[in-house]
Amino acid sequence: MDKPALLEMRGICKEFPGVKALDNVDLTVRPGTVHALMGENGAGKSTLMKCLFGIYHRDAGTIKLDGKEVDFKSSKDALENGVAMVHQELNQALTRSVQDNLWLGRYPKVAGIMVSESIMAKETKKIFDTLEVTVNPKAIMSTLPVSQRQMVEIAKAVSYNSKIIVFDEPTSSLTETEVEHLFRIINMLRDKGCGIIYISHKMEEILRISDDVTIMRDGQWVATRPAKELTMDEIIRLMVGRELTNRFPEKTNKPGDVILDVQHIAGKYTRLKDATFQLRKGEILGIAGLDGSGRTEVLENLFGAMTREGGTITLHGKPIRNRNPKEAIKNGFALLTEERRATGIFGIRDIKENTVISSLKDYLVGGVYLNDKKMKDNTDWAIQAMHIKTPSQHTQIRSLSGGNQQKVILGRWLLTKPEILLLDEPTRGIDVGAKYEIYQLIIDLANEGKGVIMVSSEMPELLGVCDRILVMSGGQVAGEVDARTTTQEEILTLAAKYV
Amino acid sequence: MSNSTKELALKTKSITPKQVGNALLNNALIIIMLLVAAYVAVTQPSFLAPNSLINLLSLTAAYLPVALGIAGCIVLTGTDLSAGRAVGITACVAASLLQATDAANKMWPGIGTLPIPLVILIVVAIGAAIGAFNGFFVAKFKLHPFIVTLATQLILYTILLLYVQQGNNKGMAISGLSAEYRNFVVGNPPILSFGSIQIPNYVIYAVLLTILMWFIWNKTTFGKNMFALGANEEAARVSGVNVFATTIAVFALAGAMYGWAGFVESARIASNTANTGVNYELDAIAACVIGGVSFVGGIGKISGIVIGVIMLRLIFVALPLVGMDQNLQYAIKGGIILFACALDMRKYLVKK
Amino acid sequence: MSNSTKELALKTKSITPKQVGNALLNNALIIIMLLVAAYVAVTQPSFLAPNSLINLLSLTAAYLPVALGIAGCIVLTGTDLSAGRAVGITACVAASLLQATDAANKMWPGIGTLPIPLVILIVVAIGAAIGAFNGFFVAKFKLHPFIVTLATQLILYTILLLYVQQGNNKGMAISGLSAEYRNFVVGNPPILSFGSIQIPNYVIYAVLLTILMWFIWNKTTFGKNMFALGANEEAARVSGVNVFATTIAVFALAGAMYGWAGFVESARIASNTANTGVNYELDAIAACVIGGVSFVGGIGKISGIVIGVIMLRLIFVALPLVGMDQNLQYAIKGGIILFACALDMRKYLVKK
Amino acid sequence: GGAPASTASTATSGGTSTAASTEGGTATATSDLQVDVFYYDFSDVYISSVRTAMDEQLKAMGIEPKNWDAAGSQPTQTDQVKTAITAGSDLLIVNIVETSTSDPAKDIVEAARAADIPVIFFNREVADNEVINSYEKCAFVGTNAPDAGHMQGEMIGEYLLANYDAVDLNGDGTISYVLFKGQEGNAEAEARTQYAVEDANKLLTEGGKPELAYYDSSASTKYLVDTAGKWSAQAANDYMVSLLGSYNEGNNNMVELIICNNDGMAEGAISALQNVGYNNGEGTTIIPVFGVDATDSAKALIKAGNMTGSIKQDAVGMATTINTLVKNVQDGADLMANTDQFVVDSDVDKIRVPYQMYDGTSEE
Ligand SMILES: Nc1ncnc2c1ncn2[C@@H]1O[C@H](COP(=O)(O)OP(=O)(O)OP(=O)(O)O)[C@@H](O)[C@H]1O
Ligand SMILES: Nc1ncnc2c1ncn2[C@@H]1O[C@H](COP(=O)(O)OP(=O)(O)OP(=O)(O)O)[C@@H](O)[C@H]1O
Ligand SMILES: [Mg+2]
Ligand SMILES: [Mg+2]
Repeated sequence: MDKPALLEMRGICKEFPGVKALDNVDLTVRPGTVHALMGENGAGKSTLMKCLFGIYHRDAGTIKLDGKEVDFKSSKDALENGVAMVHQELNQALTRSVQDNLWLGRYPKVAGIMVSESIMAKETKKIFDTLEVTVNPKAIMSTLPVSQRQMVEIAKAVSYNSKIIVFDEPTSSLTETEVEHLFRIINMLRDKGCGIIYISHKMEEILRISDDVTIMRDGQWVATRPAKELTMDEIIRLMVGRELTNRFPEKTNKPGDVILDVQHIAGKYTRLKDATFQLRKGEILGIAGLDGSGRTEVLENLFGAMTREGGTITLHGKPIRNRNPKEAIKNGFALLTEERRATGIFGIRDIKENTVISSLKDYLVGGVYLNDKKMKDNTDWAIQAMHIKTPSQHTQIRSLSGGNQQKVILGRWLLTKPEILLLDEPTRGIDVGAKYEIYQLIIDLANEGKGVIMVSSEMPELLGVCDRILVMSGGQVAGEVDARTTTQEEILTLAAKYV
Repeated sequence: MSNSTKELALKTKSITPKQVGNALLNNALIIIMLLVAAYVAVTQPSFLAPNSLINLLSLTAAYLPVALGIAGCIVLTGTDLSAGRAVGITACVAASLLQATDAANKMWPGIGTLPIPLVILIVVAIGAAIGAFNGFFVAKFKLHPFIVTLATQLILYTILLLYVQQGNNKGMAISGLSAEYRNFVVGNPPILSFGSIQIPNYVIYAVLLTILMWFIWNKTTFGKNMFALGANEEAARVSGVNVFATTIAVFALAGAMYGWAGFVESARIASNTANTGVNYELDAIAACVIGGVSFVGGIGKISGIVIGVIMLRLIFVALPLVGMDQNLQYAIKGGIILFACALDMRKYLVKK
Repeated sequence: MSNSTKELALKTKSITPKQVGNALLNNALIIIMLLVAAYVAVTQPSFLAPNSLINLLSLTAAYLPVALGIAGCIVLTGTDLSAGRAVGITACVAASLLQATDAANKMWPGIGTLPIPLVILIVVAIGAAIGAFNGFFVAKFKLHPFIVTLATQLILYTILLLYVQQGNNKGMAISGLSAEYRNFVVGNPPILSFGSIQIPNYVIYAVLLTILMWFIWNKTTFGKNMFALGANEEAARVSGVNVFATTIAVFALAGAMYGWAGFVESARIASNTANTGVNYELDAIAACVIGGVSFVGGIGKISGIVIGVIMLRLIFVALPLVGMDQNLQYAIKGGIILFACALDMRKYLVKK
Repeated sequence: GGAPASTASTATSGGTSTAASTEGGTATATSDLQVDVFYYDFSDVYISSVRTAMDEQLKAMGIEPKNWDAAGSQPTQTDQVKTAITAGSDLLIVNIVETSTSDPAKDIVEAARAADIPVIFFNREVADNEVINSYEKCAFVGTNAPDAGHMQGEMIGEYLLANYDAVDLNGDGTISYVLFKGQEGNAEAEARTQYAVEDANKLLTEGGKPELAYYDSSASTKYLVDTAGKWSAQAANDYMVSLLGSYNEGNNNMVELIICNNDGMAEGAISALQNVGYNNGEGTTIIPVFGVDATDSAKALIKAGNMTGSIKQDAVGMATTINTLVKNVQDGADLMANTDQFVVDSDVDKIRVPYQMYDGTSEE
């Protein structure tokens, strides 16, 4: 830590009603380094960055940029003073073009008021060329796949030529190749002398890319160390405040007979061309593949959330149709969706309502009237079983951290007593401690005789939890491997089969 | 003993001025309402006379059904501009089917006077059909309810204009209602009366309706689904809520309420023209938002709606009593809407 | 040669019936408009006479400014119910400041007749202030524009009722406008005329206004920010767009347009009462959504708005020409709104 | 004479205004009589002038009236009346919203009777005499609605007979006309619409001329109505503008006569005419436009020669007449005492304030 600090945050405090999100947190970023910010869900990482970026106003503390004290009142302030940020949640004007999004808030002008489309086009091309991004600048944002949108977002943050760039979980929707691409960009920025703050729950990434690591727990600063001096286990220990010997629980489930047989299902409006597979009782079937390979679509097709073009689904030897989620739920399916905020939570409703919504029929008395007591008890059960951190059942779910929200939704599905669980990125944005709990839960469920299909972009997770792994490529099943014997290389080769 | 004192001290201590302020603000509307009522009662003691209170109650009861219906649409982040015209149509239909046999200009001389329960069924069904039509377009084409109901309002107005020209009516008001009908709605004497204080029957019906709606909102699967849908449609869909059916049902239920409102208004006012019901939706929406049914969706309480309706009626009743210029009533209504909503939003605004 | 034929064949081949269908559907409204126009022209050849077309043009020009203004509010996923009353107030103010010095009941005898540019400035400023008020509440408290402008509408109505009672007016219609004023707005003779065909001045102004709005929407930072804001407020905020200022500016710009509309309407109709402008917003909103300005936010084109306004005026003008019952105009309007929106939504509906 | 309008209107009301104020003795002494006046719509121009006169006169009698605005809605008005009764009103003066049925009025009368409060209806007529007769403390003050139509018809007929060739622009021997109706189902609008044309036709036929011809011979109804029921200038203007697109001198089918149910619509129509060069005073072609109400702005147009005639509803006279009854209540006299100087129906307590024709030659 020889060079003077580029960014110095000291004693930052931030309180939300009922939550002390930040309690006297320090963070020092040196120029030309990548500083990883680690912590469990709800540790306060995003909040700290939002305080820096002017989205939240901190209650106390000082921020120094280049030795000068700053206090950004808005994002505009921050951007103009050399701080840029890739946000945890994608925030884009989807009805506008890529280039309109890229230059939003700082359109190049001629004659004081007119926006110059030509300068915009030229500059966009320049930026995309340097960053090797291959996206059509005139394309409407909503027509791009999520990963490309994320790359646009990254390009945008970089294009501000800021001294400090914050990446809040940038890789959660990127494929392996795009992650590599991102790392090249980050290395380039580092070489230019930028300070980079990098937030991620993916341990491998942290150790690969970061120079320093700051770890937070429960809104408090825990440690700042050079990355070289840290091991994965050490980070985890600091994050969760206790020893975690294994990242994956012991696999105890025993696959039994085939319960679900899926033959040649294809999507009507989506890219899923053909998926055929079987699922056994008590089995955990993983689905791997690159982004856009149609993994999500397999699950959503199966669940009736998308329209099927053809194919058959047989459950216990009986053909079923699952034309819509309601029917699927009746048939014993449950789907944990990929985008928590958009399709998972009911933000302004409380934990209780979020928990019981899919199992309402269980509380019906006489076919008309809902039993409140039973709903409360079941919610309590979910809170305890999932270790959900919440003041009460009556807290709005949106005030929980992402990981805790995820647990509520998992609880929602468990209450429907499903036979087949479809999990789409069940641990996206979830900290290691909680991840372990979720893995354990998945294995326990398999032990109870349920069939689990799990889509994940994290290869180690698939290898550590699943029995078999289905590999998707270009909307089709490219192959099927045994999780115990396969390697990452084999999966990657299959994933590239129909690209 | 010393223990409990300590606890008490602790409790007392823990109530900070900020908390008191918050509590005051959160209940500001009720407080204002009580203050207004108190002021009026002092300047005009007759305001507290039983008859005057019954009058306030009756007015509230009359305007409550539309508000209860429209609230569901607001919970779905929607609105319903067609409510007024739906009340108009159902009022005219109810009136035309329940004219006394000897009414001048009897619209449909052929039918005599239909049985009241049948007419209730008919108008509630008409209302529900109008609502279902709205709901269908909202659910099927994902159109904003504002625009769907704006269109429906126009269509209903044409139907209304044409309907009042049917039969023997020729665009006149449909009147000469049968005595049983007015008796059923208003009561002469009413079912409930205490000495000289008579409570119109429609007040009783409104209370029953409120209980029914409370039950539907809070104790049924449909109610829970409605709130989930209002909070996050996509999430509701994958959670197994039949979004299409629920949307239609919410609008249809609202429509059924308008149908009932039309049935009551028709007998209560006895003036049924193409103008009947016009702008009822605006008062109803105002009452809902004053009562905390929020346009952000997924939020609202039946008790809030009742308070909202009382509040509006109170303004309406009390202002002229204390000699306020009637021209000002619109501005005061507008001011209270703004104030109530701004206050309400404090709760939902994400603190920065 | 054979080469180009091949290419042609290829091209022809590549146009599938589905594509043709889609193209037809996407332009369905323009097609319907042309069909209606053609039908009217055949049944009533006079419809195509220059005078008749100028008339359609004039009516379009009269109703365009409000639509252009309100469209910005819709782009922000909002709406503006106060537009009509804002037109009413500005019309009355403009009229009262531009009465001929010898007008009977001259409202403000003291002021003579103010210079026209000053009055334009005043009414546009009043309109902008009303809009800014709306925008402030929307931006500051995150209230839904529907509810804010519902409240503003009520407040403005009170102001309007009080204003027409000021001075010597006593609630009468404000008329007796100075000749220069009417001349400026309508033209006698107008700036543009071809032989006996006279194009009212306000048509020219409307064209200029349309160009101005096109420029603002498409070529300025403000316009782009407005669309980004409508598409995703959070995205705009974190990209450094001043959401607060932009929201206020969009509503204020809308208000300025209402101010201009009031200025024109006042001279065009020449009789200004507390009822002037009422419900103008509904037609304007209808025109916008018919023209593809979508309630999902962030979507809309100036050309669409112009088409929407023409479409509505065409219904109004053409129906009586072909002997259709005027009562039907509402239903037809409603039907077109539903049809246009449902058609439009096809583009935004994500099929799964 | 060129006397100012305000004095003139007092004069035309036959000195009744002095009756009210002088008989009160100390006119400014406050009275604890609680008078509630219910107007059908504050935004109505004619009603505004009645309100102004009522307020002035009642204040002079020492009465602070409570004014209520029904904003064009009968339910609102019914609620207001019941509220005022529970608040201890001593006298109800009601400008009823609904005129095509007397049921709401009946409802109000019954409520008033139950509370033993006198009720005076005014301006908008309660058609059913039985309703007025059913309660001794009930009266109506207003015009005789058909009179406006009859007078308008007479005025039109006479004007046309005198100026036939000038009006018949295309010289085809018939006058083509358009009629703007204010509201469907409104008793006054119905009467005016019917009699204006019928009576004019009668005079024309007597004078040896053909009857009026509606401009669009194929139209099923011989009028254009403000479908929003607002009697608005804007509706008339839009109709007129769009009608002029197809019916004009160029096509030799110009509308040659315009009959309006009120002056607001007349002004809107005139504005549309003026915008295409008609009715701009001397030297321009004048299309005769007839209205009802004789509002100040219409009078100004008539004076300037841009409008041809209107039927005056005397707002001050109306107020004065009503207040004669108010005075009776104040003095504890019979409601209909001291009404000898008025035109009262023989079979019902309805006082008729006469309409007057108003044209360029009228005394001012
Ligand atoms: N707007 C808000 N209102 C109330 N509480 C909030 C708000 N934003 C965050 N919190 C709370 O602050 C704490 C920190 O949240 P934050 O989002 O910073 O966590 P994080 O470390 O980024 O977690 P994750 O890894 O899940 O993204 C959590 O307890 C969260 O519930
Ligand atoms: N309705 C649609 N219209 C057009 N393209 C679509 C549609 N839905 C999905 N796609 C595209 O199809 C591809 C497959 O999407 P899908 O979400 O199934 O990918 P995935 O393999 O599940 O990736 P992820 O890891 O992000 O979940 C993506 O490129 C996506 O953009
Ligand atoms: Mg975070
Ligand atoms: Mg002729």
